[in-house]
Amino acid sequence: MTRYLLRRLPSALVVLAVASFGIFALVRLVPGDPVSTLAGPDASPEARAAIRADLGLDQPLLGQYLTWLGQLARLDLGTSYRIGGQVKDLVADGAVNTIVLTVTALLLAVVVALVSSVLAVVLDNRWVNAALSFGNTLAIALPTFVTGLVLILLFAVVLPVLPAGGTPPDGFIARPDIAAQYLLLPAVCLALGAGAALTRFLTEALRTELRQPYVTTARALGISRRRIVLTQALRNALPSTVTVLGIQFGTLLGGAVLVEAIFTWPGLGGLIEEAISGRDYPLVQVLLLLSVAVFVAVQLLTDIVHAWLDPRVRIGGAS
Amino acid sequence: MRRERRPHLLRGLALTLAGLLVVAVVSACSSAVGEANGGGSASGPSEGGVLRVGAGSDLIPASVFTNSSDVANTLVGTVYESLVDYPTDSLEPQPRLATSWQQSDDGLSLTLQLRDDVTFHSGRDLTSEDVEFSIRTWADPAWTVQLQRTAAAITGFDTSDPHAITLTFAHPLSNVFDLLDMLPIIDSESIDQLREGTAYVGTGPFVFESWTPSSKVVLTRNEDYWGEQPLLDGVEIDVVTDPQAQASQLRSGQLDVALGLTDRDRESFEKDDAYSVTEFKGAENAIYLGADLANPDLREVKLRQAIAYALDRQRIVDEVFRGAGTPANLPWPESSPAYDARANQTYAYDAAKAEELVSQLGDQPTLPLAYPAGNGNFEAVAQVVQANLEAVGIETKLEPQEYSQFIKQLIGGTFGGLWILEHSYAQYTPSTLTVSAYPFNADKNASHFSSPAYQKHADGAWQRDSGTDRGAVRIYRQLNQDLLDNLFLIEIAVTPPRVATTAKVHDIGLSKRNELDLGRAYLAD
Amino acid sequence: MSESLIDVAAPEGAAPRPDDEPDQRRRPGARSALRRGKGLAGVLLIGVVVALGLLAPLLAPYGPTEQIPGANLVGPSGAHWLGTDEVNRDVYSRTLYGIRTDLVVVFLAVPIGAVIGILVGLVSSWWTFTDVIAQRVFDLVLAFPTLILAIALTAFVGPGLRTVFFVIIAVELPVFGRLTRTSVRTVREMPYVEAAHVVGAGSWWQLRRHVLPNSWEPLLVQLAVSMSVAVFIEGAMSFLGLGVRPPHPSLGSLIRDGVRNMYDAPFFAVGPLALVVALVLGLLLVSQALAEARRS
Amino acid sequence: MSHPVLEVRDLAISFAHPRPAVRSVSVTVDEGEVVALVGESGSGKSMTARAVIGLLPDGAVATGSVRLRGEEVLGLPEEEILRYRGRRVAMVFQEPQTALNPVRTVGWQLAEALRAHGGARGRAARERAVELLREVEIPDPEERLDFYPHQLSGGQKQRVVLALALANEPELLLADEPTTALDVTVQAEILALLRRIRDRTGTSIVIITHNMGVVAHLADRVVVLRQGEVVEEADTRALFARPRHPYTRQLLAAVPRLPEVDDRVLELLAEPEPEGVAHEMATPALEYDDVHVHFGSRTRGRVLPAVDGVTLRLETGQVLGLVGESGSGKTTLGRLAAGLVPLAGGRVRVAGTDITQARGRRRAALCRRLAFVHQDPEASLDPRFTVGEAIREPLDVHGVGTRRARDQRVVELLDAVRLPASFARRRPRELSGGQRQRVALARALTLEPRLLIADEPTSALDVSVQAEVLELFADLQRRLGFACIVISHDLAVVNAVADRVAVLRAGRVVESGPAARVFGDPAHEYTRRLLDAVPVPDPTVRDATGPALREHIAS
Repeated sequence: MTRYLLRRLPSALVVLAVASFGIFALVRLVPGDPVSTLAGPDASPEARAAIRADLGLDQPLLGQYLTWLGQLARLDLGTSYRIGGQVKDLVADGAVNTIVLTVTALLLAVVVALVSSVLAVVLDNRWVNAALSFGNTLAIALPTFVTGLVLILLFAVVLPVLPAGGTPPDGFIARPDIAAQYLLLPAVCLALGAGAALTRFLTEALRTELRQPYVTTARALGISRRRIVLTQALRNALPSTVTVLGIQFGTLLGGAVLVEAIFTWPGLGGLIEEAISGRDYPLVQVLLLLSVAVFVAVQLLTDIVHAWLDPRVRIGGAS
Repeated sequence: MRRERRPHLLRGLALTLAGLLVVAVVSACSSAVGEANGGGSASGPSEGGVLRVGAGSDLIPASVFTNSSDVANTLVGTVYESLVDYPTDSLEPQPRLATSWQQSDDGLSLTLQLRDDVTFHSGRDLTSEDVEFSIRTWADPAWTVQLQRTAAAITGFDTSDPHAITLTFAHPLSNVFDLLDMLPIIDSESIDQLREGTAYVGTGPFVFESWTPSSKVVLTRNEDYWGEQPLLDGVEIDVVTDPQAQASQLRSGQLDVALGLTDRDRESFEKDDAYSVTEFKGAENAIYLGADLANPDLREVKLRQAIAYALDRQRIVDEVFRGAGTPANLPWPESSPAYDARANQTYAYDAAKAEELVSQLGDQPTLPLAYPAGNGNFEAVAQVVQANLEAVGIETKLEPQEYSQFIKQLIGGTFGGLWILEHSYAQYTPSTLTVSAYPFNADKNASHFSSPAYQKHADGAWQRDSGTDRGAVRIYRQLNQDLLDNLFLIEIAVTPPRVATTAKVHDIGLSKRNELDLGRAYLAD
Repeated sequence: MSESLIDVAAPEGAAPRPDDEPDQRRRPGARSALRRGKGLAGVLLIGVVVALGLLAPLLAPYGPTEQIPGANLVGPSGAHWLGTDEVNRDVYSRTLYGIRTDLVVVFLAVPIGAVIGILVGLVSSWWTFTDVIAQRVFDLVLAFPTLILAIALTAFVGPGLRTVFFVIIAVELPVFGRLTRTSVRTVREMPYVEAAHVVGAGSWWQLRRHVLPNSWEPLLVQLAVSMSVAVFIEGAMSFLGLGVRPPHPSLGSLIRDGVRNMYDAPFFAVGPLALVVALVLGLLLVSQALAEARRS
Repeated sequence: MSHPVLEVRDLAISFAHPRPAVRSVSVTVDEGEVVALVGESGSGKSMTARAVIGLLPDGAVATGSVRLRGEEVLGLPEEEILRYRGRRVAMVFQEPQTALNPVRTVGWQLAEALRAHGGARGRAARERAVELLREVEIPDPEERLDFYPHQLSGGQKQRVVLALALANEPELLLADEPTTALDVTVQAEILALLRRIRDRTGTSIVIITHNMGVVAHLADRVVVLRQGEVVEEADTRALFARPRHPYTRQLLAAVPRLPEVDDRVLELLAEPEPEGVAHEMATPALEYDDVHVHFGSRTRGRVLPAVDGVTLRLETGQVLGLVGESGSGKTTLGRLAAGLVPLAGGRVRVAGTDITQARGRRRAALCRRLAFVHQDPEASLDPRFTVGEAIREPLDVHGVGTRRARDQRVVELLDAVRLPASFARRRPRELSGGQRQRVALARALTLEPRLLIADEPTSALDVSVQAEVLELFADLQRRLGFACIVISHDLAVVNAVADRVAVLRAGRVVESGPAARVFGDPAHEYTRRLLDAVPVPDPTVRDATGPALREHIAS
């Protein structure tokens, strides 16, 4: 197990290292610079010079890169040009919102997937399956920006029962009931696609499992189909599902950018857009690197969980 | 030896469902929307309630004083105060932190008496040093404030009397009161936090509580405000970058005031009694079509004239700005001493004339037409302009550009064709515009336009004691002529700011600085 | 918004053959899969959308950028079936022409990305050296959520159809690279490829005669999926204002316009929304039909 | 009067689409009786069993009657069936590798089986489980409870499967090819175990098999099925002694046998000095020279030798049989000769040229003289190729002759393997296993190889088909005179075709020499044990082999 982990780590680190350089270069190559956005149209040349020096942009590029790496090594993410304040605070604030949103969506998706796929397989009824697969395909086919707007139109405008966007005024913990209502629409909107995809996968996986010989053995022992599905097939389908879940999480993070825009959810999505359009180098760099890091981490995690769930990997042994 | 863990899948699943159910039930009993709507709900001027203001753009600490974002404007307008206040319809300074003032005959110095009952939110008394500090801060290029050059032209400070200050100028400053109107008096002790965006200490009716970047700013009532106590308990400025979202949040009652709406949404709110839309004079914006004379074709003034004639300004005002604005050939709003109704008609819409001018020039190559991407109005205007020009035989290619890139091009003067943008500051002393607004800058501008005459008139208008007397107006006439003859900036329309609120919001104001004035605002049904 | 959302390649599972007997059932090929049920529905949906796009010049009463004097934001009427937009253009006509933009994206950008991806995948599946590099690069690209990639790329080349192209190619290339690599690797392990190797067939022969023919099906499925994703990407990018430049219409930009007028002119978005959903749905159904044909 | 445990009357099973169906089967099983259902694939023997336990595949329609102790169980609703399934009738399947849930411990699965019929739970269940494992003779059962299937050997897995089946003390045990997937020695043990279980618990057993040896070894009574019908039913000894139905005779005749003692002596006398022959021969067709092969990569740490210092030589025109149990490295050796596995040490020479060194044209030339027959005929043919294309491919690869000439050759080859020319247009999946293997053989012969490597060429086939293929193979080999390596776990098969035999164990050659001598008079103890373990298709030998088995279990 640990050896397995050790084997995967280096490549992850390599990716991150490459990424850091790629990102730094990319950010610097992008036309337009922070000074012009900071100074605005009416600023005088001396003002610009002052800012440039102030941001250390007059240093040679390699130097800038190395300083950045140095900072990273010291876990100092630097200060934002535009928004001001510590990058780490900004990212933390955004991250909290984004994570709350994505994780909720992920949970929703998982619950939906579990319920509907188990239902589909246990009942194994033509109509149920047809209905589910239709709902699925539709859910996948509806672009996020469409569903988002429809949801707002329905639940915030036509019959105003839920907030049209924004985060709960007094945080997520203070008033969970309020928070839940703020979360509902964006989370659902975000979860829809992922949930459908997961359902599709899990249903297929369960069906495949039910075709395995061990299921025949179990049935020959007089164990009911329902119980086989719940205690055996599901458990066997879990590892592969976890992998898919990992992929889905990445997708959700991506989708979050859009959902946050639609529901004015102050998360990393808006932050990164703002940072890029403002050429807020320190912020952009950290955010991009973060997204790579998250991706790598999730991959690593899913691999580990996958391995842990499968005794054949967890415990080596004969045959 | 590890025990085999029992399958909890079903149970876990059930639990999750139960959890969701609970949430649903709880939600039923207390609705977020309900709470959002519950502000102060007595009728008539009443204490209390938090006003939630929707702002389209977040503040940038480094440029909090550049009047460049809704949040910054609202923050500065409510937390800080200036020495004098312009009324929205004239350039006659009114006392604020300064009670009275005396200008020397040579126009090279100005003495102001300060209120002696003003304390900063930190509790410290306001003194003349703070005024000096504020002016010096503005004179520092790093803050990139528009009137930096004006502030820098103030060379001497006499702060011997804590409640009076005498300023001496390098040369007469016709727009010094513009500066004093715009300049917020800031607290020297908290300047570093200010730079960080962690503290904004002023003397105004509201106290800065917190700023959550790209989310919101929270303000509370200043309990020991020197003037009349504000009625609101506090103000929450929500950053809602997407105009669409602002509209829906105003509708769903999450916002009381929306600053960043599209004109079309504003129009539909206007029709709805549950909301009111107020148009404020005095802080007008002007949208214009810039021409880069570095482009050989555009160097030909006939072409620029053709363009000026070809623009169907009325249509743009009616269809894009939904009637909120007036077609213009010159930047000035009516309240400006430089306003000249006749001159403003010089290039009235005349497609035939435009066509003829173009035909004189022979066929034209396609001109690039840049505008800041992601802004509905600019995009619409650009498309109308494109159609107008096409109608008279001038082909254009639309180039939406990211803001930062756009600004870089503006500053570098690298458009190489036409561009669309807005400018402000025409509501102030006209010299402020020509001195401080980059596109009009006589020394260097995005149009690569330079003319000794224009230079002379611009400086002349600035370096004199009064910005409003007859002499000044005479210079403005010449400036107008320069602008109309050279057409390096082809004005399209002057648009007054309009603010949409729910019907329960009363008595909000908007200063010439384009800053919300909430001193007397209150919530009532 | 990205691949995996749709393409969770459903696990393979051939039904166990009870006895060793010649299997008379003919394998349902890709073609027949598109002649019935889901597949047919998908093909029809796509067909309709494509037809509308191609016939735009005939069906549209106005030009896509033609501004009709006085017709500002008029509601649906005989003259303007879907009304007109803020700059007096016939939304119905714009919608029809808008399809074309998406068709170009779907049927040009995706295939380009696919072809490059497949080539890279083949190369990397055959030579370890290139494999290592390719995998790292893919990792890197896939590490960025599609839209973030889109935003970054737009900052580079500015908004426009070109950018949409770049993004789609950038996103699809690794997807196909990966897929090709894995499916080629599985097929290569097959005894019949081994057999060819034994009788002295070189890599190229094995690739051409056995590996490619036997691994194109998953790629075909993915192609359909990717195409639907491409519609997403175009839509999302135009929605964020990173997409095609005005005044030219695309379904995504039309939806954005519609959203701008959500309250006072909801009819704007109806057409483009329906078309986007139809196109994506069609492509999805096709991909599912193909996938199922493959599994059976 | 007491009913028989199982009574099947006129059972008929049909499917929506044509698939082997049961036409009319009647079987009766009495208390404590072991009945064998014998037949080839498609005879419907498995289907009959599945009908008894109510596990027919979807779309199967069964008519007739199946009575347990007189109660009709055919066509009962699922929940009814659940009550007797596993409780009164249990079933053991062919593949122990996949018959157990890979992610659940042995203990859990046993507990689940008990739970299904309201049996013991918690601690009690655990004790019962231990008891069951002990019953199926698994060493230190307490520990094994927490093992996952993959931690057990094939034999142990099958024992666990048995334990599951016995969990609720069924009256009837259906065993569907319970030993086919196992090595001979393990098979012998399992068979012995089954017998003892019967003796101990008196459970009636229906064993489904194609292996006459197994039948002879275990069954009291035999029911021979063919295409869904009972062709003959008789007491085991009687059936083997006097088979009445021609099909039965054919079946028995088809079974390859090991040399009897007497002809062994003759062989030995006839046998010329083998080594001498070897030396005067020119370069041998194939030469293994102290060959080593490793599996697993160094990076992963675990490196286990698959072949460990093997030296063998195969003279031209000779047939060398490689025998051994799974993991003995016999397959690896074969693949090595075909250049399909990396060599870790030593030399492999095909007709004198080192296979690992050969590149480009030399390799091409080498490939032309060398052919490989894979054990799974289906997998070894590209599903997209027609039979004709498949057979022609080698010619295409080496660009031999004109298009027409090649097609001509294809016809010849099809004819050579006794398939009609019309087959050229068919696809592999449209052929039966036997036909596929013939095609594979034809393909292998396309380039008139001097060396043929056949890896388990008949393991996937029915006895009768196997017999035909073997006979065909031997005939071709005689006619074309190519050297050949035959790899098989089935000693009898090897004995049928090989001149010389090498017995492998754990990657080492334990014994090699002329087939007759090795099988007739094994020098090595392991060889002898292998031979003893083979169930001899003759009920009279059963008791003789008994003791031999016990001794193995001890060791």
